[in-house]
Amino acid sequence: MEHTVSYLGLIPLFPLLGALILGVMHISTCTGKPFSEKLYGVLGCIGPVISFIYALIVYFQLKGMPADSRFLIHDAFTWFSVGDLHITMGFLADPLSSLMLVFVTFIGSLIHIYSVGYMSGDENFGKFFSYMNLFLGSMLILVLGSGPVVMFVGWEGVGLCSYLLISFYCKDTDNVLAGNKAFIVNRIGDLGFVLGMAFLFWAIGASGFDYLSLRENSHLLTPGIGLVVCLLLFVGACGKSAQIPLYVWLPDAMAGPTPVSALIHAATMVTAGVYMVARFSFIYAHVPVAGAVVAWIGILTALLAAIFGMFQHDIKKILAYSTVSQLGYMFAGVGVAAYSAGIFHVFTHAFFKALLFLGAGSVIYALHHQQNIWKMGGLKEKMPKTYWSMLIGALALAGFPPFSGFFSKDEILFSALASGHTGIWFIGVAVAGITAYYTFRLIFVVFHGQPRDKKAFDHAEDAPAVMTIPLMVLAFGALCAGFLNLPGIFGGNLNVSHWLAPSLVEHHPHTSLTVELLAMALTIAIIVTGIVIAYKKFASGAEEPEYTGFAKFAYNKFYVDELYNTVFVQPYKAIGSVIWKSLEPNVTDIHVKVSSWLYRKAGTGFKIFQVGYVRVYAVYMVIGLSIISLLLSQSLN
Amino acid sequence: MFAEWLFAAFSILAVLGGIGLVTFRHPMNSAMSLVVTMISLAGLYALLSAKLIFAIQLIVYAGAIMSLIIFIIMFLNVRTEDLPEEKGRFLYLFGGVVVLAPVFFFLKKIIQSIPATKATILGDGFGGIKEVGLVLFKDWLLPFEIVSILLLVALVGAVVLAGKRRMSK
Amino acid sequence: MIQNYLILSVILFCIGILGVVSRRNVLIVFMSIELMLNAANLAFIAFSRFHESMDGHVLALMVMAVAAAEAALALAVVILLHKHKGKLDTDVFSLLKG
Amino acid sequence: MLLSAFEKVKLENAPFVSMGFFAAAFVMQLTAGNHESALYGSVFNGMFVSNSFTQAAGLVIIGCGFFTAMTCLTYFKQNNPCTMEFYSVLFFATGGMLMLTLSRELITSFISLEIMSLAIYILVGYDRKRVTSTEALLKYLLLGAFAGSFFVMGSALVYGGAGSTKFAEISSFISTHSAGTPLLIGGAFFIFVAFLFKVAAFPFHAWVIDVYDGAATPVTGFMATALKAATFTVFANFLALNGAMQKEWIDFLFYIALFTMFGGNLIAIGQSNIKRMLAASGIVHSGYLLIALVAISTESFSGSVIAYYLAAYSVGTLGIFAALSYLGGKGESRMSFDDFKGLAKVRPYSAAAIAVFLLSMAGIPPTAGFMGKFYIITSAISANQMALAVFGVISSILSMWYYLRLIIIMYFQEPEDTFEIENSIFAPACTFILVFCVFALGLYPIVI
Repeated sequence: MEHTVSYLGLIPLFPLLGALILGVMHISTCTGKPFSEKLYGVLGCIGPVISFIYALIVYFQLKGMPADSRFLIHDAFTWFSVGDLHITMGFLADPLSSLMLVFVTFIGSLIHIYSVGYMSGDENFGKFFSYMNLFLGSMLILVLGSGPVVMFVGWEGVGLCSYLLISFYCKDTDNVLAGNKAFIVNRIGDLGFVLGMAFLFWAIGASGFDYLSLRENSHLLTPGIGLVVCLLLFVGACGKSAQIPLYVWLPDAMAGPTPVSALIHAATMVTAGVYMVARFSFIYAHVPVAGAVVAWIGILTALLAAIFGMFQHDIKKILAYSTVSQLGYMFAGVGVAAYSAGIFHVFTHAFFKALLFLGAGSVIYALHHQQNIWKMGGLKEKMPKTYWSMLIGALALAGFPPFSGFFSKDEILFSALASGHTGIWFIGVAVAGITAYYTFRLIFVVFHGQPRDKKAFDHAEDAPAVMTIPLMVLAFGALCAGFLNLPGIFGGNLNVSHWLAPSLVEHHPHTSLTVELLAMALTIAIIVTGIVIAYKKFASGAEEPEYTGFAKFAYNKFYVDELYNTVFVQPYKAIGSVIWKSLEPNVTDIHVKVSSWLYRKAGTGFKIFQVGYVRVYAVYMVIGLSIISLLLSQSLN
Repeated sequence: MFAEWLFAAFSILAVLGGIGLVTFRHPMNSAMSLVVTMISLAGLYALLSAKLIFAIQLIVYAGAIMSLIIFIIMFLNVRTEDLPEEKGRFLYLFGGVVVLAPVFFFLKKIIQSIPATKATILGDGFGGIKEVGLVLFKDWLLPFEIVSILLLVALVGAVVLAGKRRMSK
Repeated sequence: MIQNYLILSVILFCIGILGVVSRRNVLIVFMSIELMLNAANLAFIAFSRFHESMDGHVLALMVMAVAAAEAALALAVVILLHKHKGKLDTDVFSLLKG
Repeated sequence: MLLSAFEKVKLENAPFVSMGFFAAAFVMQLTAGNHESALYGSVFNGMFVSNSFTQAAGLVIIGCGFFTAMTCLTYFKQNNPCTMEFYSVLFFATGGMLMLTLSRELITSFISLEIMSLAIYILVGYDRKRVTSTEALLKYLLLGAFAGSFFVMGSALVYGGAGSTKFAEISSFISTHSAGTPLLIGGAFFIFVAFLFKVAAFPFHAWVIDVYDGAATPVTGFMATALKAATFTVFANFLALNGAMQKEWIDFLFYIALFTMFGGNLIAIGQSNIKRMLAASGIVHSGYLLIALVAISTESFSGSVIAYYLAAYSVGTLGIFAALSYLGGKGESRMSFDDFKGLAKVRPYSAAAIAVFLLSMAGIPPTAGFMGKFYIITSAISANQMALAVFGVISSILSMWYYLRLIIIMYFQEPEDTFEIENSIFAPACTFILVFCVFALGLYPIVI
């Protein structure tokens, strides 16, 4: 086929190879003297960078092709075949995946470079890079996979890596528990994904189970089945992208090293759910009900997480809730069938969230692993580079024009309004205000006012260049990424949306210019209000407040974790322990034990026949011979 | 008629030789019985107009291989004390006969399924050296060639296992 | 007529098997195997006569060659065994079992 | 074609040269083209036929030879020194096996079989100083010759029945008459006995455990893999020469396969020596291959399932024997389960490699062994042999017992030994190449 390019398979291969090499290197030296960090660092970064270069090549190749046939395929090999079903380990690059590809590899590479600085001195330096490479490789498989099955491989890989990385500091039990939580919650989502996939296959998968053939056959899907498939897939997306009710793992996932949080939140993992929904836009487009469900859950998650975010005092937790909240926006976007807007928000969010996390990482690094914002303050003078880049990130996150977040967020809100989801639009605008508030609360408390911890403050300084340069690159991205998709009213022509159009099934509703401008103005006004309130409250050095009433309730995340604990976890544990203590040894195990005992006895009994005399072996042969002869001569008649 | 008498004589000799082989205690006696069997087999080959095989059976088998075996027996200087006691060998033999009976009857049944035909008179050339040689080199060249490899392997093997070995290192 | 030869062949073959399963002396076991091969040869020749083709002769020839090769190796093994234990009893060699 | 490469070896004798020859032969075999063709058809009268199946089997056999030579390099550093003849005999064995896969005529097969067997007898008894080695040789030689005489008798009967020993002519005889003529039944049965003996199927299996135990470890690896590959190839070729032939024997093979699997499992459970356990598990694997034989479809026989399983099995078995060769220590002192206690703590790589091989043999995805079993089970199902498929699965569950036992011992017990070994990279290198092969074959199953 003319669209076949073999290097497509190489893109995920490089990070995976890197992971393998680093892993082997790490294991081989885990008892002795490790290799130098420079070596690890170079090896760790080289894979993502090469992948990035290839991603660019893919992008430009696609760009050179006519708009309606922009896709590249590479079937590496037939993975397995059962009957007529042939699952190939195939890769597909179309506008959607190529966009994801470019920014995943780009931001991934930056985070890798940053990590060289951040992780220096850690005893498990090699292991860290091995995991990171594996993570990125899995994400690339997820993005590039030519069908749901291959996507699932990456999906699981990403889940596994997040578990490994979240519990990276595995000496501390809390971290391991956080990893466990992420893994288990993700499993619930995966179950939904697998079920959805199975339904999809059962319905229309018979003549090919990759996106292109599924897309062709999507009209065969009955609305009922379509709804089931959509909702099940969305459960999977909820798990991975931390939506209600499965968002609980993401804030805990802050237990991992900060670059990991950046990688999870910005470029990889959490965006997988959005990507997946966009990938299956050809199904979602047929089932508006499912879309509405997605949109509502998304926007409610955005609201909830934003409220939680207002009251946290761990710098990373604030950012974590902002991620959950922004993911909610993305789902609201894809839910109202504005897939390109959702993906565009993924794109811009990747820049400013990576920026904010890496900035936060710099702060934490400078303050020797202090994460409580009420122990910081006045860092602006000490860490100017970090301050300015984080400020840009914060403005982008708050959606202040003309930073990138503004365009993408506005696009989503406007799509919601235009498609008649006024409620979603309304909540969205409110959330935008809250977002602005808590973002600037963070900025003001950390960087302005008086230093609250004098000792730590004195030692603080900007991180080494290997960490600040990625920050600056990302800041530039956060500043400018929005202009790639300039809406019509600013003289742009929605480049990204047009680019993505062939991969997606969506329709752009039209409304009057006035409505659009009014809506935008309202949003901006709310955002500014949020910032101003934050400035009033925190700019000149507020003290750590005592939370009471609603605030305390929100600070404790509405006690959702505790609720889950009592409703699901404890009963489950109780049942488990009952089974373990009484049922198992007496009812089920007894069979196993008896049969294993019998089995062993039989084996020992059989040993007697191996007497060791040649003659006897010959006798066995002859006995066998004569028995078969007897049977054969019976059958001769 | 004469041929049938000959067949009877040879076959009785052959079977007796075989029984002797499995019953004698000393390998030397067994080997001699085997020689008897082989010579009578050669006679049977002649009766079946296999002239070349008759000669080869006498020369190679009864002659060369058996003398090799007997040579080894002599070479090892097997004394009666060294031999296994095998007091119960007749019992074993009897048991073996019982076990083997089905195999024997199976084979017998197979053989009796062959249509009984009167032997036709064959042309002069059947089984002669020239004729067999022609068949051998025209149709059966490949087995003939690879038998040479087989003999080489046996040669190497005998040297490796029983010959003097120069130890490297 | 041909059956008689074949029955004889079968009898010799079974005697050979008997020798293998009931005797402990290595040499006698080998000779029993030779006897089995001879019995097969007789069957070849008889069938050759039956089909009136000389292929069987050639096959018998091959079998003889193989038998010779086997004998050579077997005798080497006999010498080896004799060197080890000074005995030709197969039952002596039963270290490997269980 | 391939022969020429093997005869030369008498002149050059170093193991490296032999590895070179194996590699060259491998490349030749790979490039030989996989169309059905009679080699030197006019001179050899179509007694040698090569096709994609024999090509694949040949690749497996040559690969086995290569890795065995590689393993031997290390093995002989810490065991009795070998002489040059060892490698030449290894070549003879390989050559015999290749001819065996190619042969399409009973006596040619027999002679090839004997070349292979004689060469392997020599390899088994190579270490003349050790009594166990000699004992293994004795047992193998006696019983092998015994089985060989069955083969001769069988071909005589087939010759009597069909008037020829060439596969093509037997096939045309069967299509005009029937495969159920008593002479053919008897002849084929005796020939099967010999084959079943070589692959150690129940009840002709008893030799295999003692012989594997007594032979030098790399030789055991070679025997367990290449010999089985060659024998199964010719077995399948013979069975598939005509559809009626295979139908006639399906029931027979069904029971043999069944007994082989379960008998092998029962024996393996009781073993405390790793080599013996592997020998017994080899019996079980023969059982799986017999399932594949039952399930071959003669209309379009390509043998791909068998060839794939052989490759998968060979890779795993060779690997584990290569690992045992260098872990065994001087004079193969470490061979029982208990000797490997806590290997993972002292030599994590080797333990991991062994674990991979064991898992592959047990049939855990994503290893080659899993795919092999998977193909066999599906082929059994598509041949309407549901019962066999089910028994195959049950047997593979039973086999977990002894495979996992070794893994548990390696990983969850405290080491008592320091596992001092000779410093030689060849066998370890070989092990890791094979680990790679296990995954490569498992993830990228080449269906020939």
